Amino acid sequence: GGAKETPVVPGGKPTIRLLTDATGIDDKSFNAAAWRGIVEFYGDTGGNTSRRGAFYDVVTAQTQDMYIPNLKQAADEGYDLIAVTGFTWADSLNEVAPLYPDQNFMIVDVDYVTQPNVMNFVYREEQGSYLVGMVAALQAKEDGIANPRFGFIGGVPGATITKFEMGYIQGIRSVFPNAPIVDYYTNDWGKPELAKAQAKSWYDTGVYAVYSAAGGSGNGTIAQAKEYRAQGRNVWAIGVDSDQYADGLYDGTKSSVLTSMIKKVESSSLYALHAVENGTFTGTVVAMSLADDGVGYSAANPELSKNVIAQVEAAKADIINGKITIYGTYKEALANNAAPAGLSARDD
Amino acid sequence: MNLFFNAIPSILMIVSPILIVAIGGMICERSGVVNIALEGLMGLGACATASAHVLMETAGMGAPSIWLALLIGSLVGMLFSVIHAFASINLKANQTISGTGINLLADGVTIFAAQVLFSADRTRGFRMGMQTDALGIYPTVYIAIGVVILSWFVLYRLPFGMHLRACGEHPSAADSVGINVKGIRYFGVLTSGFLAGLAGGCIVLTQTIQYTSNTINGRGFIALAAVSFGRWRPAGVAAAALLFGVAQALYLFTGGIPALKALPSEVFNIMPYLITLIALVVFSGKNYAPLASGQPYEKGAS
Amino acid sequence: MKNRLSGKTLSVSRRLMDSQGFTSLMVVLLGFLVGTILVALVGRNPLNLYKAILQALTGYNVDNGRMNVRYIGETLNYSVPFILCGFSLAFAARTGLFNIGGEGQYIMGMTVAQVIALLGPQVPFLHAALAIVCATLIGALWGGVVGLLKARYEVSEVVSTIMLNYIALYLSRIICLQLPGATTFRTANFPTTAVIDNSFLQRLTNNSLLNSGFFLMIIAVVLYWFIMEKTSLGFGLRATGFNKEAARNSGIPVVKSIALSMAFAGAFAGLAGGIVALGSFKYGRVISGMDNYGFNGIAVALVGNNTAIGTMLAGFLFGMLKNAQALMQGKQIPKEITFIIQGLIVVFISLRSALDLYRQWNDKKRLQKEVLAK
Amino acid sequence: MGYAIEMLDITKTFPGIIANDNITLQVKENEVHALLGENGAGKSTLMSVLFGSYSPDAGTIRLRGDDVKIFSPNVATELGIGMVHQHFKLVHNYTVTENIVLGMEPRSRFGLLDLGSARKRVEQISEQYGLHVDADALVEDITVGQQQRVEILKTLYRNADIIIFDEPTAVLTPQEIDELMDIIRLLKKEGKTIILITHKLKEIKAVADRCTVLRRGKSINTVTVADVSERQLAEMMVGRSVEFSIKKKPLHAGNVVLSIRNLTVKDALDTVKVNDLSIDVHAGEIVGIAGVDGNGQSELMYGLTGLSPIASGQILLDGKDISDMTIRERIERGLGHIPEDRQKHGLVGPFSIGENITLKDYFKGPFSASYGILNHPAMDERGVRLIKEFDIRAGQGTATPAGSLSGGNQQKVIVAREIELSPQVLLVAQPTRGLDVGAIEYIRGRLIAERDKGKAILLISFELDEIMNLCDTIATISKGSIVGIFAQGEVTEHDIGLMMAGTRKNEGGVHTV
Ligand SMILES: Nc1ncnc2c1ncn2[C@@H]1O[C@H](COP(=O)(O)OP(=O)(O)OP(=O)(O)O)[C@@H](O)[C@H]1O
Ligand SMILES: Nc1ncnc2c1ncn2[C@@H]1O[C@H](COP(=O)(O)OP(=O)(O)OP(=O)(O)O)[C@@H](O)[C@H]1O
Ligand SMILES: [Mg+2]
Ligand SMILES: [Mg+2]
Repeated sequence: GGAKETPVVPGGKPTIRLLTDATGIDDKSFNAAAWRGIVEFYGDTGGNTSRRGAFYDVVTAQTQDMYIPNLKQAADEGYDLIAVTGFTWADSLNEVAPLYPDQNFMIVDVDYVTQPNVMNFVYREEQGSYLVGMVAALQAKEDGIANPRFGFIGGVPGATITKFEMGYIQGIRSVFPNAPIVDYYTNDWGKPELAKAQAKSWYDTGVYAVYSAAGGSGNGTIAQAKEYRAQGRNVWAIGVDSDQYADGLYDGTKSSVLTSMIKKVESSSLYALHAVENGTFTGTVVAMSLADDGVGYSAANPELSKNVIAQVEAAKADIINGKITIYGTYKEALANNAAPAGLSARDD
Repeated sequence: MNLFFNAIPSILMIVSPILIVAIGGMICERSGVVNIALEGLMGLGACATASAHVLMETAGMGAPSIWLALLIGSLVGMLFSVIHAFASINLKANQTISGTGINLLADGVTIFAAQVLFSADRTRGFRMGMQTDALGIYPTVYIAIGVVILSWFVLYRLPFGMHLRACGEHPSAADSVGINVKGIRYFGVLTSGFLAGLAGGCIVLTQTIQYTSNTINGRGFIALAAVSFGRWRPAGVAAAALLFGVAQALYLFTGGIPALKALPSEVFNIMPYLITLIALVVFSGKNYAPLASGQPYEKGAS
Repeated sequence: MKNRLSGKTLSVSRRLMDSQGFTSLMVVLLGFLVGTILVALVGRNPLNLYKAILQALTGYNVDNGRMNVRYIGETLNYSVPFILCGFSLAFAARTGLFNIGGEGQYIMGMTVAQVIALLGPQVPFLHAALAIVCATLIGALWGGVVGLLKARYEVSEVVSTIMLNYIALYLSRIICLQLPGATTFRTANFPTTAVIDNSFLQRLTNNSLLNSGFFLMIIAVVLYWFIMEKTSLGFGLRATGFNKEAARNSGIPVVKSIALSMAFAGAFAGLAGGIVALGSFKYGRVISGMDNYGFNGIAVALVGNNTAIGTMLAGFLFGMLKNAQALMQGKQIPKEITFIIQGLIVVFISLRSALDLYRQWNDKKRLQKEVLAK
Repeated sequence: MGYAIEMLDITKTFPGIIANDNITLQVKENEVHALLGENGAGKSTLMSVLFGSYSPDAGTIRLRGDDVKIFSPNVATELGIGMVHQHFKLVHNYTVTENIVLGMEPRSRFGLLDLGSARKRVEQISEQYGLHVDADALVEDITVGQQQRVEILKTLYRNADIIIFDEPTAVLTPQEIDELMDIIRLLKKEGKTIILITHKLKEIKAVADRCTVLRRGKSINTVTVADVSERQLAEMMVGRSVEFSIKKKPLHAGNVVLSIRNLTVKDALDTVKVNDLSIDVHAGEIVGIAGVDGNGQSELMYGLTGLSPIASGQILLDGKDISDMTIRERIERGLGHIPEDRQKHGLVGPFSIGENITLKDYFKGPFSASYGILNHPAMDERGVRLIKEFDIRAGQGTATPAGSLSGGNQQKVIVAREIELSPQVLLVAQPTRGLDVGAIEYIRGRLIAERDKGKAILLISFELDEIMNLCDTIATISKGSIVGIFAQGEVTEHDIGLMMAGTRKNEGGVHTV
């Protein structure tokens, strides 16, 4: 096994191939983040990827039936580490990893590829989402809004997205225990027009902030928030995965993205690469939480009040030290009265 | 009902680009050339518009940037439609072939261009797209209405329009009275390219913040359906596009109904397509397609 | 092609020009040429493009001199749905219909194959066979509806297939979400009786995904050729395609022909869906986007000129490019290049008609010379 | 008087064919000049050269003594040359007015279409030349004869003083032909120069002053019509002596094989086209249906063959009602059909002759073995045999695509197919439309041979000549009903013409509520 065909490791750094789904490394989500971590590891930057090809590269699979062949191909070509992102890869990886026992693999967002040569990374998105929910709620309070409403837009429903929604709701409810919350799933990662129409309709009916975890569809929410803020209306979008402050910019430093739930997938690639480099790579599950700085929120928006940030930082500490429990599934959240009934979230 | 009225601006936002490109497709077919490349041309226009807008906005150009970008997008759409025009008018090729080719090509070319311009698979996000007026309506809506009225005016009130329609029905009749069939068909195809580019630009500027490979997402094909469903007439096409838009936004004003909430949410995604299909069957009957549409024109006597 | 110069010996170049196969080949080469230039223009080494293609075709890796037949297997496996979806367009095209609905038919085939795989009787061989048959049948139904709407209500097949593609996508989600063990992106694993992997082919191709679907595809190619060219059914369908009115007047049941032809078309795409579902995956997928095999089938059939052999070769080309695409990216060639090459090839197919025009012009010139010389 | 048009040494080639070989045609000012020739003689090509649709390979054109280069129809139009094409160049869903002004529309001040003044102008011209048509009617709703008037009006609207008519009478009824002759005379009186292409000698005798005869791309002669007989003209045209009258054995009618009872057929718009029509056809008999185009003849055929559903009534074939049967079942029961529109209903263009000849029984007998597998050799065998038997001229034998055949040969393929099936009843519509003398002779002969074999034939033709000569029984149709049935010889062409003319006032069938 272990078709190490090109053990040329110039400069002693390990080599890595990132495999992505059809959206590629510019998805602004985990692929982009994983890529960022890789690039950073070699001292390159997004604009200058001079070591690409020599140390690291990426292959995008157009369809899901390319997953297994792409994994095998990468193993053939001999990289020190092969990285995949997202639960859609889990089955393929589970099948391929045992065929190449000497090959190191890592996967993000999954904790059940229990092979000795696969490092699993899972993120506690509900924690980061809790913080951004709280940011939104506190900012609303700060703005003197008596009974603010909040919205959540998801892409295709599923357990992962539900973690985002539940954390967000609990964050809001920690400030306004009875805040009305609405949600909507576009059922499609690429329909920004639906997200935009929904966000507009919500903003028009008094929703203060809309958090979207909907891939490309989320762009619609940001676009709508930009327009309304430019018109002087006090509504916000909340970004996801990476800091979307810049995406929300509409005038100078003014951004319609109040904050973003940041999921640092780059830390996974960095973590795994360092492990390979130091010879400590093992097949484990690595949980990335607030404590590990794996998730977080962005305070980039200058309109965010210091006061809000201070309170959120306090909550962050409480989450880390376990004083605050956050439920990641709708079932649990409902059972603990932490989320309202009638939402579209799904736990599977 | 109130919900419905609130949703009108969103519906119009969704409908406008579809309507603009559908009118383009209609004019093209009326001149005798079927253009299934609308989808790809929209993508090219959208990508060009987004890129131009980002670059000009960054360069400090103010509000005119949007309009200039829109024009650039339209021109790019038109430019690529020349391929289709040349293949189907000069080479008398099967019109579905070059159309399909452009659709495939657009997938590659747009992302490739984004790679070259922004080193990414998508264009950089722009700061501000189009903004609504006091009524909450986007300029694209007025553009769309303008395009519909203008197309009606040109087709039915100008001698040129009469020539154009004749080329789609009976090109050799048109030829025999000295009408330049090739020229008019070029006009038809290039107009559809221009309008497809414009529609693509309208989509990026009103519905999102950048161009991605997913931005058009089948709307060029929906426009093709609207042309046929609208019976190749401006008002009909407008009605068809509107119906589709309303069905798309159905969730917004019926989503609150508890009985409907029990349904799988995918039902709402299916609605626009199902309603259009049913409407097509219900309003079926005579075939209203221009007689010569889709057939290359061979000059000849007899 | 009308050849009014009978009796004269034709030059070799002229004979080549007359051959559809040759022009297709030239068009493909032209597409690659432009693609190569583009690669060079963005500062990458075009040689890598061809290294990737060579490896996808032969399994030979130029860089390290190793051979791995698995790549051939993957190329063949990717080709299967391309070819079958190509037939979906081609079959309809031969009856005068433009079937953009391959994608929807493919999705429905995939969906039903998954349903049967998870709920059907777990009898070896029969289980998988049933799933494949049902996938083919639902494809036939999904296409046949289009034919019926067209024949009975004059609903343009272009429009109805577009609608049915999207309906299929979301319907598939609704259905698959009800299947055992369904999460939002997958179902439970298939029982082993349902999958169609083939240990012989796997051994032969060093464990590629190539599966029994390959044989089904070969059968489909033969069937397509046989039905079209050799049976009275195909005769009636082709007659309908060329001249619906004359076919009707001759007693050929045109409504039935159109519905039947769309059903056959759908069956091919449905089969593709079934093969991909049971051959390339061990669990059911709850899809949230399209695989685009159906759409690409349009291009495949156009390049293959709707013939059995042509479509098969074009499908191999697309399968090869798909496999090469992954190899290329490892060599820093942008993946968009393959889309651009595919698009260019299809655009250049129009050059076939340019050749016809040239031929006519050439004949005319020659004849004029002959006439004026007299 | 000088020449209005001189075409000198015109040569025009098409791939493989010299359509015009050094032809010279000189047309005097204000004469009616006929251009006579068999199909493919090069008449249309020559006129297309004159009208600027084709450019000649060699030769010059002079207009009233001056050399002109006519490189497009626009130039021809500007020079005052107009052409009424063999196949009308009319946009079906445009009104009469729109069609007439198309390309030269009157415009209002802002460049808008001014259909109001267009209409006035059209009405004024039609008044002046007595060419009455409803200016607001859609072209698809008017009769063929009226459509031809629209074509003539188009040339007049463009101020043509030289008007070319390409086979104008091929599609007209006898009355319409007479009217056209009157129109031509009137045009001549108004000072126009007319070039008239035709195969029909009678027409030349009726209106033409001089006549140029073309044969196989060459001009044979130009004669003054008054000086030659029809027979002489015909011989010049075909290059041999011709037989005019048809020889036919006396009628031996058998049982009624086809009985049409109270048949009503509606068109797609639910208009009654065939109205309660009844007629019988006996074995060994040819029944002809004479009538003005548009009185339900086509729909009668569609109803009988099954191309259209029938609204009510019965069609009895050998006593069995076939009106609910599919087209194929009717064919199986012995119903043959030579359709009016041979391109549309008769042939599959890209299919070979062999395939076209088995189009109705390919799924049976020797052509398809069990399990529906085609037997190409059997098809080819039949093709070869019938090509020989019916003297079909085809470059690549049985493999020749039917679409590449000439009109006459296409018709022979259809006739061969139908006769080969040996149906009890043969429905025949316009069997010789647009064919040349030789082909006409041949096809009429075959029909009579079938009759003599005891087949029942129902013939529809707009050419009274054909009806009078071929048919044992003649029926006249009007507004979808039979208005009179006579035995051959009982009536004169004139009587039938009148009967048909009597129905001319409101054409287009009866509208239901
Ligand atoms: N566009 C063309 N391309 C090739 N050959 C042509 C074309 N048009 C005419 N021909 C050839 O030229 C010959 C002369 O044709 P033309 O149409 O002038 O004959 P015609 O005398 O008008 O016959 P008809 O009585 O059938 O109208 C025909 O036999 C035909 O073979
Ligand atoms: N546009 C064209 N292109 C190529 N060939 C043509 C064209 N038009 C006519 N022809 C050829 O001209 C030949 C004669 O055609 P046409 O219809 O004029 O027959 P015809 O000479 O009138 O014969 P017939 O007397 O049997 O009616 C055919 O073989 C046909 O292939
Ligand atoms: Mg002819
Ligand atoms: Mg002619």
